[in-house]
Formats: sequence, C-alpha cells, structure tokens
Amino acid sequence: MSGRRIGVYVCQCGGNIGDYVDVDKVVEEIKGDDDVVIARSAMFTCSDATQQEIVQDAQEQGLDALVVASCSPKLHTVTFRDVAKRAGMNPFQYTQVNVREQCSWTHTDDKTGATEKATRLVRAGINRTRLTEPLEPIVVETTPKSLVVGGGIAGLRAALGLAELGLTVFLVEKEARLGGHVAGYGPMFPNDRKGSDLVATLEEKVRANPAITVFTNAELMAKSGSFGNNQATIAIHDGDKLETIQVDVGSIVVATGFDDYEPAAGEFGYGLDGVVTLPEFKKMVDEAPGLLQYKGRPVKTVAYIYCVGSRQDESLEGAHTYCSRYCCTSAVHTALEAQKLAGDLRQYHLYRDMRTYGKYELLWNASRESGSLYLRVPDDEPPAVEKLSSGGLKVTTRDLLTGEEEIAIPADLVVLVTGMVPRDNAELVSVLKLPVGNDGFYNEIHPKLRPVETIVDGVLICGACQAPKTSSEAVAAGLAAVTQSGAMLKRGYAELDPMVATVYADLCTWCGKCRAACPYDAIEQVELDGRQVAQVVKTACKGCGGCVPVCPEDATDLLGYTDAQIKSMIDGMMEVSCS
Amino acid sequence: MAEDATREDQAFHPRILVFSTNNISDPGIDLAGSSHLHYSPNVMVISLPCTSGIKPSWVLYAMQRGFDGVFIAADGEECAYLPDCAERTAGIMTSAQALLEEHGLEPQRVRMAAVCSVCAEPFTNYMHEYSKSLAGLGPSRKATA
Amino acid sequence: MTQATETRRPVIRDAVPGRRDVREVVRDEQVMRRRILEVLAGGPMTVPEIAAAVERPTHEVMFWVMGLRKYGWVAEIKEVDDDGYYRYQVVEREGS
Amino acid sequence: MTALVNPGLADELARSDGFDADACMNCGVCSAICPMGVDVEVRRLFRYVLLGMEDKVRAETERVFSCLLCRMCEENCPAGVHIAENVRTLRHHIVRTGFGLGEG
Amino acid sequence: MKGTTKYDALVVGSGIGGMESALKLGDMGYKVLVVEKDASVGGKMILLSKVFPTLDCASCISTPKMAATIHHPNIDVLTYAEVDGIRANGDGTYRARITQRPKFIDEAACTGCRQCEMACNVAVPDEFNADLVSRRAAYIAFPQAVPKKAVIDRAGISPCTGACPAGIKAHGYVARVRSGEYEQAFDLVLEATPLVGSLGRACYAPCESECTRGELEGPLPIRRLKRFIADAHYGRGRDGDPEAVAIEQNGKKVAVVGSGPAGLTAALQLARKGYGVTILEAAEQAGGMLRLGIPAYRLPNEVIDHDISNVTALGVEIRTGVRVDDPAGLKDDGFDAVLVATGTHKAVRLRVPGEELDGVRSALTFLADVKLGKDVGLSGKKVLVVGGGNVAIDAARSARRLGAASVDQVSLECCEEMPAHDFEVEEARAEGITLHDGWGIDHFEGDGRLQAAEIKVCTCVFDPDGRFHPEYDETQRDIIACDVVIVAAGMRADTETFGLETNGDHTLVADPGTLQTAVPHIFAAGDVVTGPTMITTAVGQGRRAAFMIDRYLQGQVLDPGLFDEPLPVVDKDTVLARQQVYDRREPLESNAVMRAAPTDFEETEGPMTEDEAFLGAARCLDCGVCSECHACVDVCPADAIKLDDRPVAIEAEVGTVVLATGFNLFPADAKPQYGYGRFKNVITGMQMDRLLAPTRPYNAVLRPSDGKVPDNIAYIMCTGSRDETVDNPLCSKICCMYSVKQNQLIMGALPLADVTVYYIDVRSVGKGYDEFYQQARDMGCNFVKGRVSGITETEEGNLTLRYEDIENGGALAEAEHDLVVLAVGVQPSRGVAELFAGNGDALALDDHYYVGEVDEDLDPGRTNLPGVFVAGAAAGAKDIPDSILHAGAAVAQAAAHLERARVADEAKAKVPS
Repeated sequence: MSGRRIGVYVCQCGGNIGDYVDVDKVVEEIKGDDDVVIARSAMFTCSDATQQEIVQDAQEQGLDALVVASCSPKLHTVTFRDVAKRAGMNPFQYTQVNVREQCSWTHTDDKTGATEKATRLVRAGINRTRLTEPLEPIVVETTPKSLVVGGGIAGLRAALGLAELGLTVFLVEKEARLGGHVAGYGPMFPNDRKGSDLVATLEEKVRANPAITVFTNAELMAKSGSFGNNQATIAIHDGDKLETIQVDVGSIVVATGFDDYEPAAGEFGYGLDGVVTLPEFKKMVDEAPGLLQYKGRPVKTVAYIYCVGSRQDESLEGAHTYCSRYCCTSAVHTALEAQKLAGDLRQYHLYRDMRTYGKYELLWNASRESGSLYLRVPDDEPPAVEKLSSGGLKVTTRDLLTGEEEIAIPADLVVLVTGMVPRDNAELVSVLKLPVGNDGFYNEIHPKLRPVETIVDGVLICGACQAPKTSSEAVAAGLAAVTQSGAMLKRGYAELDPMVATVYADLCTWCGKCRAACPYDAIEQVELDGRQVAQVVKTACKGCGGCVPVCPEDATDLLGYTDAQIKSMIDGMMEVSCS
Repeated sequence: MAEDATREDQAFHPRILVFSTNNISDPGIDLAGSSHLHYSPNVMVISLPCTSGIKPSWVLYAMQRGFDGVFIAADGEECAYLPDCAERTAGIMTSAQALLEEHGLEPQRVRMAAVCSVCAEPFTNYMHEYSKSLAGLGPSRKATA
Repeated sequence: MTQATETRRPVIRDAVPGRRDVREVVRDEQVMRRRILEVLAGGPMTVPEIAAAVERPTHEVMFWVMGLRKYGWVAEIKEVDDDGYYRYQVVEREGS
Repeated sequence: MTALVNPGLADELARSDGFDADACMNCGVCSAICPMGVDVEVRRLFRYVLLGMEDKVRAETERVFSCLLCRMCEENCPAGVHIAENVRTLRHHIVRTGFGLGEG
Repeated sequence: MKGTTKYDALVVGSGIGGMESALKLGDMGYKVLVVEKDASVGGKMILLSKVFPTLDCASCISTPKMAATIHHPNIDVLTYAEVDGIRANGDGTYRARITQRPKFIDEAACTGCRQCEMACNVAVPDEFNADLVSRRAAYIAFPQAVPKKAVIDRAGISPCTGACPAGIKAHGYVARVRSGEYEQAFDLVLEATPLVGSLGRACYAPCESECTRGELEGPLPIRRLKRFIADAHYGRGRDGDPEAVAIEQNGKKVAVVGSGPAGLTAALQLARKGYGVTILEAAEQAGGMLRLGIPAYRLPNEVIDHDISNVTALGVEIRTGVRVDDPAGLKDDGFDAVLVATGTHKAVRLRVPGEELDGVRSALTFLADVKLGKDVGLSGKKVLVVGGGNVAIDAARSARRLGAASVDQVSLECCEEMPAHDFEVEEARAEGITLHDGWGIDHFEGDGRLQAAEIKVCTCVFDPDGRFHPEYDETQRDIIACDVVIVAAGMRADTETFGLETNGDHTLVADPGTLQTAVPHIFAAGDVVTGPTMITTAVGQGRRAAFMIDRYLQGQVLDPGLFDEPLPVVDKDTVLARQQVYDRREPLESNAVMRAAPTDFEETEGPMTEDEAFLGAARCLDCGVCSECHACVDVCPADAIKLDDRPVAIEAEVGTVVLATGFNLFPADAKPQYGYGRFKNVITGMQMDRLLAPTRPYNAVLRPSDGKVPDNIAYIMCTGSRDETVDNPLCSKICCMYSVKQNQLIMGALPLADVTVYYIDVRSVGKGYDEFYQQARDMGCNFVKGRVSGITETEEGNLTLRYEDIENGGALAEAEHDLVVLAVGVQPSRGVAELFAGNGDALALDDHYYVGEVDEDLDPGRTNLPGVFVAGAAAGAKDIPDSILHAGAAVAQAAAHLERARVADEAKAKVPS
C-alpha cells in the first residue's frame, strides 16, 4: 500500500467495449487492488455526466490519482487530464488505459481473452499510476531577443521580421557590407526587380529600426544556454582591433547563404578566354552599356552550358550530386535580360532537364520566343568547348532533340551555368554544433515537421545555407525562422512538457554516456557534494528517453516512464489470475 | 465447448509484450483495432515516447515475469526526436539479445520492426508470425525455472 | 413549345455501354451485395469470376467487391493467383 | 558529321513567310498525333529549320508535301505553335527557292 | 459557439499550410480560429501514401500536427464549416461570416466507433479515396480523421419524403428495401403510421409524383414498395409489435373519436408514448374511410385488419358501434384529452328533382354496405353513377362487380378535368363502364321507382373564381334508362351535435398548427378539419395531433414549429446534375389485371416479387444523400445521431486573415485524349497515391478494371500542366516528384512490374530531390522523353500509348501498358476571391487565378489587402516543405500586423482625449 487513493473507471463505450469485454468482471477483479478506492464501470466515460461523477467521486473520496480504461489515449488524454484537474488532482497522475482499439476491437472473436487482457491492462495502468508523481509544466521565461547570423537578403528580412514581432534583434555580418549575393544583382526573376534595390530597401529599414543592432565585420564566436535563453559571444573586427561582446538571445537564426560553384580549370573550357560563369555573365549583362560586350568586343552569340557543378556524377570525388534549383531559371532569365540589350543576340542553351518549375515556366516560354534555342545534351556526354584559331569559341554537343545529330555552335561567349555550393563555415559549425548533411548544407531536424529548426535548441536555419534556393524562397524561409522564433519567444515564456529525463545523483558516477547520447545538450556535468554527476537541463530535454538505456548505473529515468513504472506495468500485466 | 476450452488451455499461446511509440507506432496499432483486425489477446502494449528509451533490462524482466517475447514497434525514419533512432533501437535490441542469452533465453525472444501510424495490417501480420515463431520456441520460463 | 420542354431536361441521356457514372455504379453496391455474397457462398473467387457469375462488367464488380471489402463483408485471400488476381471470400461480419 | 548551327535559315523563313516555331518545347505530341503516322515529324522538321540544317530540310521535302494540313497537331500543341502555317510556309519556301525540285 | 467571437487570427483551410499557420500563431499566444470545409483537418497531405524524398509516411507526419492543431489551447477549429464572407472593418481588422454546416451528430457523444457507417444504407463515391471505392452517407472521413467523429452527408430532404403529407420517410424505406432490410423498412413506416398495408395499396403516392427519377424514365414504384414490405411483414405472420406492449404507461388517458387514418395514427403515436388510448368508432367495424369507402379490389379487409392490429398490439382499445355526440363530455369518463377524427361521412345531396325516388342512393352508404358484406341487390340492374371523383369511380366499379347489367357514369367535368385520377378513369373504362363526361343531371324520372335520368350538357363547371358553379346547355339533352342511381356528389363532416365551433362546410375549427379546438383538451384532426382529402394528409394530421396532445398533457407549450421541422427539400436539378450520364432503367410496369367484366372483389393489383422490389428500389437516386432510414439511429450506442441538427451562423471579429485554401487537382477528363473516365485503367496520380497508401482502398495496387495486379505501368507527366490546350502554361512543380516517389513505392510493392515515365523534363528541384530521382532510375524505372499524344484501349483493358521517342532518334512509337497513371497537375482553388466580395478593394489574384502576392520578393505571402495573407499552395503550386516555409512567411507578417495594431491601440489609449 502506497497510501495513494486511486479512482478507476472502466468504460463500456456503449457496446464497443462492453460487447466484447465483460467490463463488470474487470471492475470486480481490480476492485480489491491496493490503493484502488473506487472502481466503477460507465456506459460512456467521456460523457459529461460521467465526467461530473468522477469529479464528485474525487471530492467525496479524496482521490489523488485517476485511471480511465476506455479508448485510445490519442482521443481522450486531454479530456481526462482536464477532468483530473477539475477534480483537484494533478493531471499527470492520470493514466489512460486503451481497452478499445487495443483490446475489445481486436479481440471481438474472444470475449474471455479480451476480458482477461483488459484486466491485465487496467492493472498495469493502476500500477503505473501508483508510481506517478505530481508534475507541473516546466515554465521557462524566454529572452525576447534574437541573433541573426548573416546579413544577406534572408538574414536582413529575418531581422526586420523579428523586430516587427517586437523582439530585439542583433544582426551579425561577416563582411563589411550587408546584402550578400543579392546586393550585387541587377534585375532578378521573376519580377525583374534589382537585387541591389531589394537589399537597399531592406537595409534602410533595418538600419532605421531601433530594435535592430547591426554588427558588420563580425562573427559569432561562442554560444551557450538552453531553451529560450542563450548567450552568444560576438567578435567585431575594427581594422586590427577585435572587440567581443556578449548578448542574451532567445533564438539564433542562421542565414549564412551559399557560395557560387567555381569550376575547375578546364572544366567545360573554364579558363579559356570567353568562358565565364553565370554570375560573371549576369554581372556583364547587368552592367552592359547598351550593347553586350566582352572585353570590348561585341557579343553576338552566347552558348550556355547548364548543370555546371550540379547533378554531377556521384562517382566523381567530392561530386555535387544535387540539383541547384535556381540556375535553370536564373540562366533563362539572364538570357531574357541579355536579349533586351541592343544588338541581335543569338543564344544557345545546352541543358539536361529544363527546371523552370512552377510559374517560372513562363520565363522559359518567353525566352524561347525571344531568340534562345535550347539543345538537350546527353547526361553522359558533356558538351565540348574549344577555342578556335579565329579567336572565337566552339561548343560541340549531340542534341537529343534532333536525333543523333552532332551540332557545333560557334560562340563569342560560353556561359557556364554554375550552381550553388555550401559555404565553408567550419567555425560556425563548431560553435553552434550545427549538423551538416552529405551535400554540405546545414540540416534541419525534419524537412516537413520542423523545416527551420535544427537539432540545437533555439538555433534555426534559413535560406540557401540549408539548400539551394531562389531569393524569394530564401526570404520566405527567413520569415519562417522569424515565425519559429516568435512561437518560442513571443509570449515571454514557454510551457514545456514536464515528462523529461531525471538523474538520480546518488547513483550517478559521471561517465558521460548520457551526455554523449543526448543530441539536445540536455545533460550537463555538475558538482554535487564534491562528486561529479550528471544533471538534466529540464528546459533542453525533449523527453525522448534516449539517455535512459545508456546509463550503466541505472541512474537515469524518464518521468512518466520510469524504470519502476514500466516494471510495475509488466507486473500488472502478469499478476492476474483470471478465474 | 468445455472440451474445446480444455484443449485451448493446453495449447501454448505465447505472451508478447509490445513496446510502441506514442506518436507513430501506437496509432498504427490503434488502427489495427479500429479496422477490427484480430491478433492474440496475449499481445499487450506499453507505449513510450521513443523506442530509443527502452532499457534492455525491461526485456529480460518481461521474460522473467512470464512474457514469452518482446516486440519493439519502432518508428524508423519518422521519429521526431532522434535522427539516429533506428540505429539506437537496433543497438538496444542487440544488448537485450545478449542479456537474454546470458540468462539462457533465446535471442529470438526480442524482435523489432518499423511500424508506422497506419501500419495496421503489417502489425497484425507481425503478431501472427511472431506468435507462431514463439510457439515454436516454447514458454520462456522453462529456462529460468 | 416542345423544344423548350426538351431543353429543360438536358441531363437525361442514355448511357454509353460500360460508361455508367461512378455514382450510379456505387449506388448499386447495396443491391449487388446480396448477389455477390450468394455467389461467393460457393467459395472464393476473383473479380472476373464474380463478374461472370453475376453477369455484370468487371470494373463495376470491382467497385462493389471493394466496397464490400471496406465494410467488412468480404476479404481477399493473401496470395495472388498465376494470372495476377486476388480471390475474395465471405467473412463473418461483426455486429451482423 | 557535325552540323554547324546557322540561324540564317530560320531568319529568312521568318522574314519572308512568317515561319515561327520558337515556342516549341519539344514534347513530340505533334509527331505522335499525326494521322499520317510516321511520315511527318514536324517537330524535327522545324528543329532542322531552327538549327539551320538546310540539307536536312531538303531531304524532308517529300514529307513536307505529304502533310494533310489537318491541324490535328496544331490543336494538340501544348505550346500553341501554328504548325500548319509553318508547314505551309515551308512548302512555299521550297517551291520558291526550288528546294528539292528537279531532284525527284 | 454562437454570436460574434473575437479572435486574433482567422485561418481558412486546415491543410498543411493552414495547420502550420494556426499552430505557430497559437504558439505565439494569439487566439486563432481555423475554418475547415471538410469533416477532418489535414487537407490533402494526410491522404498521401508517403512523402518525397525521405519516403516518410504522410500519416505519421500529419497526424501529430492534426492532433496538435485541434488540442491547442489557443486554437478553435471548426470542421465541416464554410466561410461565407469576410468584410474589412477599415482599420485592418476583419469580420468573418461563417456557417457551421450541420454534422447531424452530437460530437460530444460520438465515440468514433463507425457503427453508423457500417449500418448506413446509402453508398456514394468516397472522395477521400479519390472515388476508387464507396463510402456511406454516414461516415468518418478517413481512419486518421481528426476529430475522429462521424458526420452524416445530407443534401436536404429527398423530394419523395418531402412530398409525403404523412411524414413517412419514403426515401428511407426505399433504401432499406434496396439493402434487403424489409422488416426495418416496415418499422420505419410504422414510425409514422400503422397503415403500412393500406397506404401500400390505396395511397395516391404524391411521393412518386415528386420522385426525381420521374424526370428521367419514370418514378420509382414507391407505393408498391410499401405494399411489398407490408406483404412481407404480414405474410410472416408478425402482426403488431410484440415488444411495444411493454411500453411504460404514464397513467393518462386519451379518447380518439373515429378510427380512420387520422384516429388510428394518432392512437398509435399516443400509445407509444405511454397513454391509455381508447378509440370510439360509430361504425360496426374500425377503419373509417379505409374500411367503409375503399372497395376491396383496391384494399382488402384483411389488410386493414393487419394495419389496425399494429395499433391494438400497443394496448389501444377500439370500441365500435359507439357514436360520440358530445366529445367534451368524455372528460367525465376519465379521458384527459380527446381527439375528434370523425372524418366526412355525410353525403352531399345532388339537389335535383327526383332525388327522393326509390333507387337513388348515396355512394357512401353503398360502398360501406358492399364493404361490410351486405346485399345491395344490383344483380341485373341498370346502374347510373353520378359524379366524377374517385368515390364515383369506386362506386361504378363496385357496381360492375356486383353483376349490374350496365354501369353508366355521368360526370360534369369532361374526362381530362375529372377529379378522379387518370389511371382510375382508364381502369373503369377497361372494366366496361360507360362514361358520359361533360354531362349533368337534369332530373330523375320514375313513378315511385326510378326509371331513367335526363341529362344535359355541362358547359362550365366552375365560375371564374374557381367556385363550383355549373352552367348547362339546356338544349342538348339525353335520357339514360336506369334502375339504380348512385350519387357521389361529395361528402362532408357530420359535426352538428359536437357543440364545437364549425366552419361553413361543417368542418371543425381548430388551430391549423396545433389542431387544438377552442376547448383546450379537445383536438381535431383529419378530414373533419380539412374536409375530404387524401389518406396521407389525414395520417399527417393524426401525427401532428398526437404530438400536440402529448405536449398539452405534459404541460408544454404548443409550438407548431416544433413538429417535424424538416430540412429544405433538395433541388431536383441539383440532384440530376450530379451525374453526367444516366443508364436507362425502365420503370416497373403496373401488374394490375384489368378484366372487361369483373365479377369479384379480388385485388386488381398483384404483389411485387422480391426481385421487382430490388430492381424498383435500385433505381433510387438517393437525392438527399442520407435517406433518413434511421439505421444509424438504431445502432448508435451513444445515441449521438442528431438528425434535427441545423446550420449555425457564426460571426468572428479577427485581427488578421491567413488564406490557406490549398489547390485543386487538374480534372483529368479535361484531357480527353488520355481517356480518363472512359478507360478504366487510366487513373490519376492521386488515385495511385491512394492505392499505395497504407489505408488503401484495394489493399494492393490493382487495376480498377478487373482487379488484376498490374505488371506494366506508365506515367504520363505534365497532364494538365505546361499545356496551352487546357489553358495552363504553368508547371505544377509537384507532379514529377510525386511520380518518382510512386515509382519507387511501386517497385517496392510490385518487384516484377515495369514502370515507364513519359516526361518532358524531370523537375526534381529541392533538397535531396535529384538524388531521389536518380535512385528511381537506378532501381530500374524507365524514363522516356516524349509527351504522350493519345491513348487507346485494347479489348483486355490494356492501354496503347502513342508518343515520339525523342531521345532515341525521334521515332514514333507505341507502347502497351496495363495501367496508366496521369500525373495531374494543380489548379488554383476556387472561390477565394469571392470571400471578399462586397469590400471596397477586391482580393487580387494573379494572372493564373492564384491568390496574388504583391511583393513576392520581400514579403512572400502578403496579399493586396492589409492584414490578409496567403499561405502555401493557395498562392501557387508548392510541395510540402515549400508550403510550410511559405506558411511561416505568412505568419511572420500576420503576427507583425497584429503587433502593429496592438502598438497603435496602446498608443491611442495613452493619448489623453
């Protein structure tokens, strides 16, 4: 006898349980169990009437714990936690036993078996409940401040978005100026707005917003803390001087962007005069003085080679096997821009799959109609680029759209449509312990459930540091990171599930295994009475229990699922002697 | 009728403890119920947040208390907690098997498979197959007794 | 006058053989249930076999058998036959 | 045999007869839908024009004239290319320039 | 939820974008209202098999989000609800009008056990399984639905049911018959009235006149189906309801005066409620007009006996031969309430000379005498029947059967205008009755005994106001020799002695809604109130009276609105428009046997065979969807079925609006060259996703044509995308990837199957997507560049595809496959802009009718209306990760909008006025 006062209610669910489980018999069996003060059956436990009955029973009998055996916990855990609360109990001292989906409905062919099983399950539930402790949601005060790492278009928009939510923002940019790649762009697809204008608009707003502090020539040096409360150390370079400051922030938004792929010398003729990359070409077009020129010579014919640095054969060393997503559309758009310039331009595009997805298809359509001709190159036979003795270039390829024909294109300029590659951010990765995928980009926890969150609490990723993205997609991702920050910090506090791990310090001998097992940094080493022991950072713990089996001393437990509780449930399932 | 019951009682129906996960595999097992699929009433389920939190000692304890087999209904790739959940659970399996062998029990008495939130039929099939294979092994307590 | 009456009922058309509207086929499930269960009482059958027995098109029988399957009247036998067809058998329906 | 692209042919046809197959996305529906079967592959034909492969166009003269101008291809063209007009254009061009004449 | 409620945010739609938006706003502490049109949250994603490129189970990803949405303390979710309109308040806030559609289920009581669904008798295509299988009118959307509660799909009252004055659920019993549930069908009619057999024969079936199938080949034989179920029930010797005898008595007593349709119906209803009911009948036998007025060849006495036994089985006592002259006085006999339902048994006189002659008699007494087996001595006599109504026809045909030498009938109205039903006139003629239509009686001749009638031509029956006022052409006359004249000139109520207020036509004055007379405890129903009508009208009156008497005796308010408040009747054109094509199904022909000179009172109409009943019922179009057959009511263990549920109008004041209305899939039949809808083995990508999903409808990937496991599957990409011929030049972005995903899953499920993808460009853009595509190639999936131009079907149901094999030299090719999947693209969802109709500024859409984003570059998700944002695929094709990120963008700005409003409010509050 533990002195607990448990109320047990077994539901008939009309006939859904009652037809296949002898509910009265179950109640009869467990009635005399230790600590069971009340055991009853109910036609519909979830009905308002029975809920009130439970509340009344609890008050009259002084119940302090509740077991309801009815349907799946997915349906009514919230309902009965609420009942428990109304009845003056701790909602975490309630156990839902599933005797419908996992008993009556699966054993409609065996009433004896179902009844016996139901008894076992209810007893397991009672045993578990006996060992429950009153828990309260972990309330964490959060710091209503965010740090944005990276001042490109995604970072700028994120900073502004965070400030608009009422959060204080620190923006850290490694370079001397803000704006990243986009700041250097002229008209961009699909709306032909200049990248430089977009960045200027954002920068102006960011600079004007009193809630945002911008640090250029700055880097994030160190980070510590847990849910909603992090300490970040920022180093600011001022010429040769180095200043470090500390800021408390609730979240860190990483928006460090990408690098352009740099072709190797000789790759599709790279290095030859007249062979340029897409970003170089775009700059030429953006800055062309009315007529497209290369080194002073007018350009009449341009040949584009797509998928340079993307979709590479996986057998190559360090291959970029991924598709860079933005480059087809960017090349198509740049070709359209080039076509707008004076002069009669001929443009030939050597592509593999034309990936102008979604609404960008319209750009591809427009480009075809404006003098661009597209040739499909075989995946396994890359086009050859050679320098002609006349000074021009010649690109040779087989065009799959024209049968087996090999076609030669004399070109004034060859544009290598280069993709995006991950930035070398080794330092930041080590500071933030950011997970990096096979492709070298940062990895989110889950692309669908939590697309901007990382395994590191409060550290969010957005934009092209996560995967190749267009500018507006990067901005959307930046705002999604704002939203996630807001979801954590906006209220100034957060309520976390109290079913977290716990360490019995007296048993702990600090071997560090639990800390190694936790990807969330939720276990720290502390000194207690002169001994080194592990301690759970409740606010960082996600309650998975992954640290429990690794402890050689059995010193860790997951609340609500403790070693003793699980064993008691096994006992409960087995102690029945059904007559 | 009475004769049938006696014969039934004499036949060995293995008791199986299933560890499921609150978000993924337990809903799959629920769906088996909603679809009124049948498996043995000797199958009982304990649901946890994540199968990476199962202690190998629980597997042994279950055997000692009279279960004949333990089935881990893991999340596989869908686990929202731990990206390496599948490997961790596999590791727990291996430790549990070793522990069982130490105690003279067959390692086949613990098994694991990915069961997702709509895997009603696969789960039922696992239970049928596992019951059959455990029946072949006989009761677990013969070894510890 | 007559024409006006004619145009008031444009939805009425004779069916094109084999092209009954899905709603119409599905509605017949309630009627065909009895026939199909009768036929299956003789043992499990594939959809084409049931169709031959009840003298209705296979694709319509497909709807009915799958409806009966969904609502617990029939179930497939696990193995596919050599021609790639499952056989369906009557199951005892709970609550009936 | 490598063919050198020559935009001149398409330019000339466009200028003189209004040939326009730029919108073609090379999906092949026109070829596949043609009731004449394998005889007319307009997509490829147009492509020869666009790439400036005059000899290839010449070799297809018979096909150009076997087209029924039934517009099945045009109606089904997802890019809205005026295929029949273009074929007519090609015929006109061939006749005018004497392409293929006297060779058969 | 009623009245106007305040929320920070309204999220329209609960797909992945809507849920993400709501959850994040909720987490920020804002109060959110989510409105979802379907019965479950989850949108399209929950219906998918797995999701690319990780092959996560779509359900495992969606269900936790769905549960989180519905349980979130800051989020209220309305499922099965529609936003009707959103009006700008002018200050950046909005007012939304929402209709909560009735679910016809008490959500709090429903346990999601699906018993209603298993019992439901109406099958409709299951939209959640892409129409590959049926669902029921009562259903839970899908196994993982959140909330997991049933809804009942009701488009309205079916026209047949709506037409029944008796309130019998005509559609309901037809549906029961269709399922072979004859006893339950009988019970359903018995719910309304005991006269199941009588109505099955003698009802004039207004239901059939309203039957939507009547717009096609002809109505269902609804009346005869009722006869069928009565025959089946009585034939089984199961008179009465044995269980009902155990009804708990409430100690109160009611007298019912008259045992006709109204009286019997009321008695049954009252007895069920526990009243001690006594019927007082003036005639020798019970049944009223059924017994006394309707000849046995239309309604045999045994049938009436059976019907009456339904009433007596409940303990109702019928005292015959008891004429009540003073209903009010029955109070002294211990009756707490009295229902007067005495009908119209008094004949109206003709008022012509010679009417007093021996041989002139009234049709009412004539028919009663015949029915009660008295000798009326017509053998060899020349009979003349006067009147053009049904009673006249009944009298004439009865006379014919009694051996009259000749039967003539005179009717003022000409044939087409006669009040008798056309079929009755026809049957009378077939039996050899000579009809003189358009004639009136001038006088009868005879010397003490009748010898002849002189008739004259009637030129007009009614005056311009529609009042009975015959005019004659006195010059055109004729003489009909006759021995007997039977006058059927009408009937009226016999109420003189009752001491109750009457109308000019002797009918009783009673409140039409409550049927209460001026004497509170006396109610009146049936023909005695309405004048002569149909049986069903009287039955309806009887039900109403019983309902009101019960309320009266319970001391409750008599509110006419509480009785039978039905949904609106569904519009027939709407019903017919549900189908493109109707299979011709000829109605069942009448089996009434017409003999030239019948000599007995055998029923003219024969019973229906079971097969006829099945085929007859199978023609039902399920107009209202739910048939109100009450099968769900019968089985629901939680008593959760609530058929009187009605729409609820809700208004919400919201600070911001997030539109997450998602997308539509391209309707594949809009590309007729691919044969979708005609070729059974051409399916859409969504259908394949369902076939592959763990909750799949066939439990395997099978061909819909015959259930074969396919072994050579083709995918046709860009169906409805990148295609000017269907006015959609856009790429749909998701189809390549969902196809590649399906390719991988098929190769897993059917290792022996070949999979070929006909594509133009494979657009695997996204993290891990191209690798995923390469993996499918490596697994053996065959990719062919070339858009398929058309498909033909072979005899075996295989499909021949024509395409140009572009990358292999450009040869034209044909390939045969046994299953073709159309990778259908996406379209904008409809009606989003209409939500804002009536505002000064309309919601701007883009050129392709997606919700427009005014600054996609810097503010993705912001629309032209301040405070209105768009999340996910409502703004254009998006895959799941993009939708989630886009929703995040919308939410960031929606929250900023709310924040600005809050700051402005605070500033305003600080300014001293």
